[in-house]
Amino acid sequence: MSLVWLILIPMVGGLVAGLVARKNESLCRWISLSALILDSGIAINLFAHHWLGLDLPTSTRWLVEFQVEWIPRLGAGIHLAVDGLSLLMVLLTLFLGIIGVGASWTEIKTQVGFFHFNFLWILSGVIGVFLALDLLLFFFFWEVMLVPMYFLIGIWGHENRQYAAVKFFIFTQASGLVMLLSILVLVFTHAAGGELTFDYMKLLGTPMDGTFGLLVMLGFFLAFTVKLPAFPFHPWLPDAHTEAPTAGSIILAGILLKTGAYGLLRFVVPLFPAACQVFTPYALFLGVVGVLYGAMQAFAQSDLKRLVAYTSVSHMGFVLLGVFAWNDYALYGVVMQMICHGFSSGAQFMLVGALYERVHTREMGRMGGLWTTAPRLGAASMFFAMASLGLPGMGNFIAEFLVLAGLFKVSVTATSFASLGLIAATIYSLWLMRGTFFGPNDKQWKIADLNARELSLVAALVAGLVFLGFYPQPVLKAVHPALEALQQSTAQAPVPVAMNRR
Amino acid sequence: MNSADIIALLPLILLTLATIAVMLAISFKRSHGLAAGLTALGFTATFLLLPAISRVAPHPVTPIYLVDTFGLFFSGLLLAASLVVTLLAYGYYETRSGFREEFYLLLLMSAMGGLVLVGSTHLVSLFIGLELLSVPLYTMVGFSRTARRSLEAALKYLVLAGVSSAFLLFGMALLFAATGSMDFSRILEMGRSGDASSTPLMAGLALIGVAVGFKLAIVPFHLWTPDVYEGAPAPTTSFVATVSKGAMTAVLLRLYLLAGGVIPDSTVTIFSILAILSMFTGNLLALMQNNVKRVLAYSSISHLGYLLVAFLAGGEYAVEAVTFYLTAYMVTSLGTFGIIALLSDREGEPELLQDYSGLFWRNPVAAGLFSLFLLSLAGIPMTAGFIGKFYLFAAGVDHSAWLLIGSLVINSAIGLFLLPPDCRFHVCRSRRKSHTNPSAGKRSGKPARADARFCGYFLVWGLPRVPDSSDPQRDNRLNSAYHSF
Amino acid sequence: MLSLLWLVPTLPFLGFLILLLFGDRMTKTLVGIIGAGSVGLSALLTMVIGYQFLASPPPDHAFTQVLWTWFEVGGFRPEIAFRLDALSLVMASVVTFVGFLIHLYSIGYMHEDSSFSRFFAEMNLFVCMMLVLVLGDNLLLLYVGWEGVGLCSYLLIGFWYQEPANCTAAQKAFIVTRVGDTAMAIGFFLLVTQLGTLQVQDLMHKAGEMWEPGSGMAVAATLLLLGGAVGKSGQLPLQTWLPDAMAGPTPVSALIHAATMVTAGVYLIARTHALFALAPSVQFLVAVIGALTLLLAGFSALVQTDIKRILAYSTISQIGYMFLALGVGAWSAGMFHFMTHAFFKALLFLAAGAVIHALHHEQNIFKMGGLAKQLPVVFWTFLIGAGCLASIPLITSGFYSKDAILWYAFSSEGGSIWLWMAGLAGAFFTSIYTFRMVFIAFLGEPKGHIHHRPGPVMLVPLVVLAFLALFSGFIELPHNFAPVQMFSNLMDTVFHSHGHSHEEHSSAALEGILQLTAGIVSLIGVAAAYFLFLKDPSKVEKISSTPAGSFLQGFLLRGWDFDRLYDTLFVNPLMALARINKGDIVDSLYNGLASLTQMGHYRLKWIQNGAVRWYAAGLALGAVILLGVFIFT
Amino acid sequence: MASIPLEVSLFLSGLLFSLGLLGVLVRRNILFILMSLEIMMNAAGLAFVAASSHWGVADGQVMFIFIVTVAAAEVSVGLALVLQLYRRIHTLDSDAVSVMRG
Amino acid sequence: MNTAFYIASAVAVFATAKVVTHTNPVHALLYFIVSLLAVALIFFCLGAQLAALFEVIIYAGAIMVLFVFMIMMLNLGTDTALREAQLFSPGIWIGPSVLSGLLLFELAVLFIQGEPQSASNAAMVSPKDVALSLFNTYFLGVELASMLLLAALVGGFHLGKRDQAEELPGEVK
Repeated sequence: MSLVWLILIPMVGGLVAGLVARKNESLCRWISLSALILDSGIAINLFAHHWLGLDLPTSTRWLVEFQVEWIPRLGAGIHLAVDGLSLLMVLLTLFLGIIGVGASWTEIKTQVGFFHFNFLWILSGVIGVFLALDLLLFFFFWEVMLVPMYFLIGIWGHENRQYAAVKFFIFTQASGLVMLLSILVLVFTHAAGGELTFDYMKLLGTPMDGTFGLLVMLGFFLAFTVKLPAFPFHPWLPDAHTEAPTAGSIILAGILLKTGAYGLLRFVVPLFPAACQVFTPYALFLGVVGVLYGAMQAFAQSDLKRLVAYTSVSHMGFVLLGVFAWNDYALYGVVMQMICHGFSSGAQFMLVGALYERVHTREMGRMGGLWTTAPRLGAASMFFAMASLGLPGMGNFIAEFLVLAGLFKVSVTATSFASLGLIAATIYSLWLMRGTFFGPNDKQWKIADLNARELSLVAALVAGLVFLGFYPQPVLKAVHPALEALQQSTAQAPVPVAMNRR
Repeated sequence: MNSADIIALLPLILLTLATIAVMLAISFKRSHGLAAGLTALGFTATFLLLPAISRVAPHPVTPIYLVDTFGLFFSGLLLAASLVVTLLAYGYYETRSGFREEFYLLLLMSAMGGLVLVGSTHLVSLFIGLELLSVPLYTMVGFSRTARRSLEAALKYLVLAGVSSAFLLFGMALLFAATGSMDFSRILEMGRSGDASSTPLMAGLALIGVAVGFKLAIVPFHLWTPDVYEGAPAPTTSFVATVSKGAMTAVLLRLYLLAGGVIPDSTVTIFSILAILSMFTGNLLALMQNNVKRVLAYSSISHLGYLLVAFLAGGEYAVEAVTFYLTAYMVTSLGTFGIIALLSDREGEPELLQDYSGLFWRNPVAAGLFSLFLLSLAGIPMTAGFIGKFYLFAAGVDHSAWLLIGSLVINSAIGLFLLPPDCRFHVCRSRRKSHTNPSAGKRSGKPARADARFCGYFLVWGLPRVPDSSDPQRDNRLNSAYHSF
Repeated sequence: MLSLLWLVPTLPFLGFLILLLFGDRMTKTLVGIIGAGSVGLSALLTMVIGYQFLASPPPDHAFTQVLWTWFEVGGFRPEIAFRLDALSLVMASVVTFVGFLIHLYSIGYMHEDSSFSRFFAEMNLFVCMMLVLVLGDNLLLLYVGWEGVGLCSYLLIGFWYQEPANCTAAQKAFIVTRVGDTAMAIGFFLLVTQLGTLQVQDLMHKAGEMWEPGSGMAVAATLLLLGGAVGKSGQLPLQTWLPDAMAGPTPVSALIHAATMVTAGVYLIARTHALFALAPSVQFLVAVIGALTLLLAGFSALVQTDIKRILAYSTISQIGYMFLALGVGAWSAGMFHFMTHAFFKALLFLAAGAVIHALHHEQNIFKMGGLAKQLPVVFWTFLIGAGCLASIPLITSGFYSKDAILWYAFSSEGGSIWLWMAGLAGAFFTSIYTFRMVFIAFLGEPKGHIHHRPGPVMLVPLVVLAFLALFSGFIELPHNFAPVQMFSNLMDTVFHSHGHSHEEHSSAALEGILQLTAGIVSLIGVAAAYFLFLKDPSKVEKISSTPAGSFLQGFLLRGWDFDRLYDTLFVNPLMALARINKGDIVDSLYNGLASLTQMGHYRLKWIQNGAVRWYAAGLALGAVILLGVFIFT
Repeated sequence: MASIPLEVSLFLSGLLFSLGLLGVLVRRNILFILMSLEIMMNAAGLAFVAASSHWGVADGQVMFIFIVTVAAAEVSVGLALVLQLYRRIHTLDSDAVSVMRG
Repeated sequence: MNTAFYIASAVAVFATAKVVTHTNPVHALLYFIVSLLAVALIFFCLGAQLAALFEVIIYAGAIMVLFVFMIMMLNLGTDTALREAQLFSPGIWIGPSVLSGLLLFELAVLFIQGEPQSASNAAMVSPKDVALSLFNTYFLGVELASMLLLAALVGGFHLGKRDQAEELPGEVK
């Protein structure tokens, strides 16, 4: 039952915050914050329960499970379950949610109630996505995430927010429809054999081979790579990020991209092992191109937020590589990348937002030499720029190291090209620092440094990243049983070990 | 005329009584409230009697009219829609002067035409029903005779409906010449067994197809829709969009069930092409449109294209998909046009998108509902529209009609282009006053808001349990409809 | 006492944290005390640990202290662990001791600078990272240190970030080293996937078992590690960043770009010597790279005008010597030269710093002159340093370490006559450019006037370093002189499996002759420098005025034009491509799609022209089509 | 009553039908469009009566009666509409009646 | 009887053609009445006396008279003929004639293919049979037809009404 509460609390919180805002705006902010804290309380209790070894007998794959009938006619039930992987993702969501609310404390002044309503409903949609094990319910939450995000970008965004909001909406919605098509084909082919059901566990074994299976897999693959975003489907991300308000950017980069990665991990490869094996070379190609293209675009940008957005494209390219390498190193690397990228990109967007509040521009041409007036802001940006280029000692390094080590087993050429991404990451991170904090302060900026609130958020994120950098064991131990189960589910199809030298 | 006949004919009788009552009311004292009240009373009475009648179903009254659960279900649907239209009309005409009561007369008679159509199993009742549905519509479309555009719309509708009914007649004549009888089941039997010369029969069916295409606004015959939707007053448009299309779909569905769900290949291919064309034309034309009513006209064309997909996909899901999609579509159209009627006043209707800018801040309930209906039109989850589209997908996938499903997906994507601008306009804009009718959105008739909210609730609440259908009575009628064939 | 090993890197880290958080609220002296103090304490601790290590060596001459398991992923279990053996002891002691002296010196040097605390914070972080690199037990922890020092060198080169040139220099340094690091990372992936571990000792053990010498895997792994070493130590392909790194303050150049960081590559090769032994071809490549780099750098140093750039090029060439030594298998000779080089190169940089400080940031040697009399202490310490650099026979430590390398380049089976010849020529050029610098800068008539003389806090480190530079040579005398080989005996505890293999080659007499030639060559170099640059500089102007001469001078001045080569090959095309594609072609693809639908809209809109007859025609057309289909099919 | 083949009368009604259609498409005067509409209705009526006489049943003629009633109804509404329109725009040209387009 | 049938159909076709092509509305109307009478004659030949009667009385009598009234009310005299003429450019003939020609061709193909039925037992369907079937099988149809006429009545009344109050010339909304 606690799983249902996990989803309901943000929803209810959003509603209450929305209503209260008419009378007193600051109370509305506190309500949404407390809703999130309460929700993360439940999640942490679940995590502690699991991690402290009190977990259930290893036979059951799911820690907590909740199942009830929804549409009996179609065999669709409300089936929520959580294992190591989804629990971590829920924790990340709530953590970044709190950071987001904190970051937008002063930034959002108009329609605060409606803002927090949308914000919390996005979070509950995302938590729903991580918990749903029924494909129809998954698709339902996948769409629930979408509409409030559209409003978030559309109403509180910057200059041409309408274009960005529409673009974001159409990209994700259209790909979602294709996924719905694939879900239905999967369900009906399964129904031909057994009974009509949308349940993930039952659908796991459906025989899906040959080009037919490949096409169905591509339906899922398309939806998740659009959300990831992988190379050819990424153009919506820079626009969405540039125009979204800070809190929007934080959860967009921190969490929404992870739903794509989670989808790939949970649905694409386990449901279609044979098709994925055939598709691996192309996916690896897309991943490598994504890494290099994203990086190259990043250091071509003059707009700060677009730069950070393209870095996310590059980092998510690693996730795609890791998923399709599908061995133990790579999978752990993917989980680490999802969490650490959440931290580092969320932080970078918060800092860029803070900078925007002070300098009212995102053009690097008009900044420069800000270190003198805002050393703490500079130091924090330096830290997270280093995190994004994968400096050892932070979580991102371990993630990228594991992904590339895992990938090395599968294809050497892909790894070597992807490693070029590390160099490119250095270039764009230094380009970012050079554009904003170093160089002469010829515009004579006099800006206030980070205040206590912002510093506390930065400190939390720094601590998180360094802790993950030097002692990621609790995370890896938590996700171990989930990844084990995932690999078992594709065990019968021979895992492509050092398959080809492509 | 034994007692069973009387009971079977009760809906028609009641509506006639209502018509007479309204005429007498008009002749004594022209009061708008009284006329509307009587009409509403007529509709509700008939609607409430339907379950009683269903006990005597299936009962053929004279060889041309059959009252069965299938017919009663759709009659219920049409009556509910007409009731909503009456409420809208009351809200709409409350602020207008001039001769308003005739509208309700025409509405009653047109609804009666719909009921005849739904129950018809014979060419004559098909023709009479269709004409009884259309003739009052000509006047309803051109009801505000001072507005040049509505006169133009009425003329266009009259001429084109005339031509289409001429085609219908000629088709029927060919059928009659080929088979010698005018009863649907006999004709279909003769057609299947092939003893009658099949070519005139096929030609007859083709020409009837023209009339059906015209009424459902499928692609080559859709040209009239945008002009009539734009010209006609809002309540009439909602009536045209829902009841007339609903009735014709019911006839099509009955023919489909009579033919045992088997459609010859040539028909499937040609109608798939038409369906795909309708989807694309409807969505593409609605894309850059600035006039809200024309946008809804084009999107109704594309929706009929989607509906045809369910028919052509066939299989056991087809009937259920069509019924549900039709219900969802009708409710959404009633909702959207209801909002337009609700927001219009003496000066005119809020037609341009700009009129809706900033509506959210002035009249949140109307704006909220309007967004909800638009979301349902685009088929976004949480709305009945989504479940409708989901059924279409299921029917299509079940029968692996890939081309249709592919175009359905592409069009839903194009449909998305349509949604944000509307949502954006009345939600995201600042509190700016719209110049055309500043008072738009302020004043709203009590009943009009009630019905709009009803549609809203149905939409959202419809989602989780519609398949096992909220209205148990409707559901078993639906199932029983199958057993009766 | 050994168990306090983990404290050695943590002390500077604590210094860094304190200065980072409270630096701007503390007075300069307090900052100085904490900055220098933390490194000093760490040096003291290293000395104590070193003494105990030498006095009672732990079992098999190595002590490993495991702090905690970093992470565990399917059999691969790296740990955060520090390992002390002879090699890391030498490195740690040099780093901490020289580091302390340089910190002391920079209290004086950086006194007027506004962001005093930031400087010491970054220097402390550097020392900590260098110690982590040196003491790291497995290659992954080494990599943490490796990248950490890269970051600190970036921060410190770009310390005066208001100056755009400094920022570009810093960026260039970080990116070029990062290229090398990526190659090394790919090497790690290979090692992890093939051998399943990165712990240095059992890595070498497993490699020895699984790979036979000269096998493809060994060659690939060592080649990739060599890539990393070359990047960090500024050797041939990736040396362009070191001369530009002089943009940082002089103490930074002294500590990072002379004594410690640049020798990280040497340490890496020394640490994984078993792997390189498995791939003799790569080892020979190391030697060749060393030889080529020392010649190239030597030539460039001849024509430099900026005193710090001369020293930068000389550092590149001296590290070339170390690579040469490692290439021919003379591991301990290489490390011995590292130690002596650290002392005298730090000395030269600090002395140069004192001169620059005195002449108010004037770095061009031709604008200095006659400083001998005005800054006597600086002159004599600079002279001692120059002597060691030019390896004046018998009295300087440079002679003993460089001579040992030359001897092994000739005698060991990995070496060859050509390598020895290259080494000798390099030595000759080294003594020329060193004494060119001394004669032009310190002797001759004074040009600028001294602003303020360096205080005691700057002079004490100079004197101490001068003493070390002179007498550090005597702990390792060549065999034909005396049986005093303390340093190589210590080193053998680490490189035991690969002892010197020079005995069977030839007798002590040959060794004597070679030493003699090396000594004479360096003295000739000094004389040549005297004649060319002090007696009558006109002859040099005459040569450099000829077109060929001036072209050669320009070419050498720009470091054999590697910069232009890399720009035209990599940097410019990449930047151009990025600029062209700023608008993201893929994005225009989707906009094209959108405009396609809009075009569809306008095309269809034309059909809807409002005329009743046109609509009726549509109806009729539909009828004709339907009829046609139904009849004819 | 010599036998008149069904095909001939059907062809005749087809011919009249096409002429009516031609009238609707060609003439720009709305009155003429309505008149052509009546022609098409009449042609259909003819077809029905011919078919019913061929099969010897009365249904066709009943249908004819209904056709006539519908035609009358349409004409009355149509002409009223034309009158009202004429009062508004003082012309009967159908192309003038195309304000709504696009 | 056959010859009468063929003559009447020729007259009908010719009259209808004239209606379609004639410029003067009154002349066109008269031609139409002639065509209707010809069709009535055809009905008579086919043995459908009642239909023929209705054709003459209702179709020719009532509907055409309505048209005449309309023409008189709008006083479409000779000047409309002129205006009508220049609306007639040969160009606009091609499209519609192609379309209706195609339709005719398809129907023709249809009828030629159709194998001749058994000889038409052209039993004469007396008005009594028509009345009988009218009032038992199609009784419901008659009732609904009456509703239809009522609807047309109300429509005609509403649309035809002249509103003094809102007589705003050319008010466009």
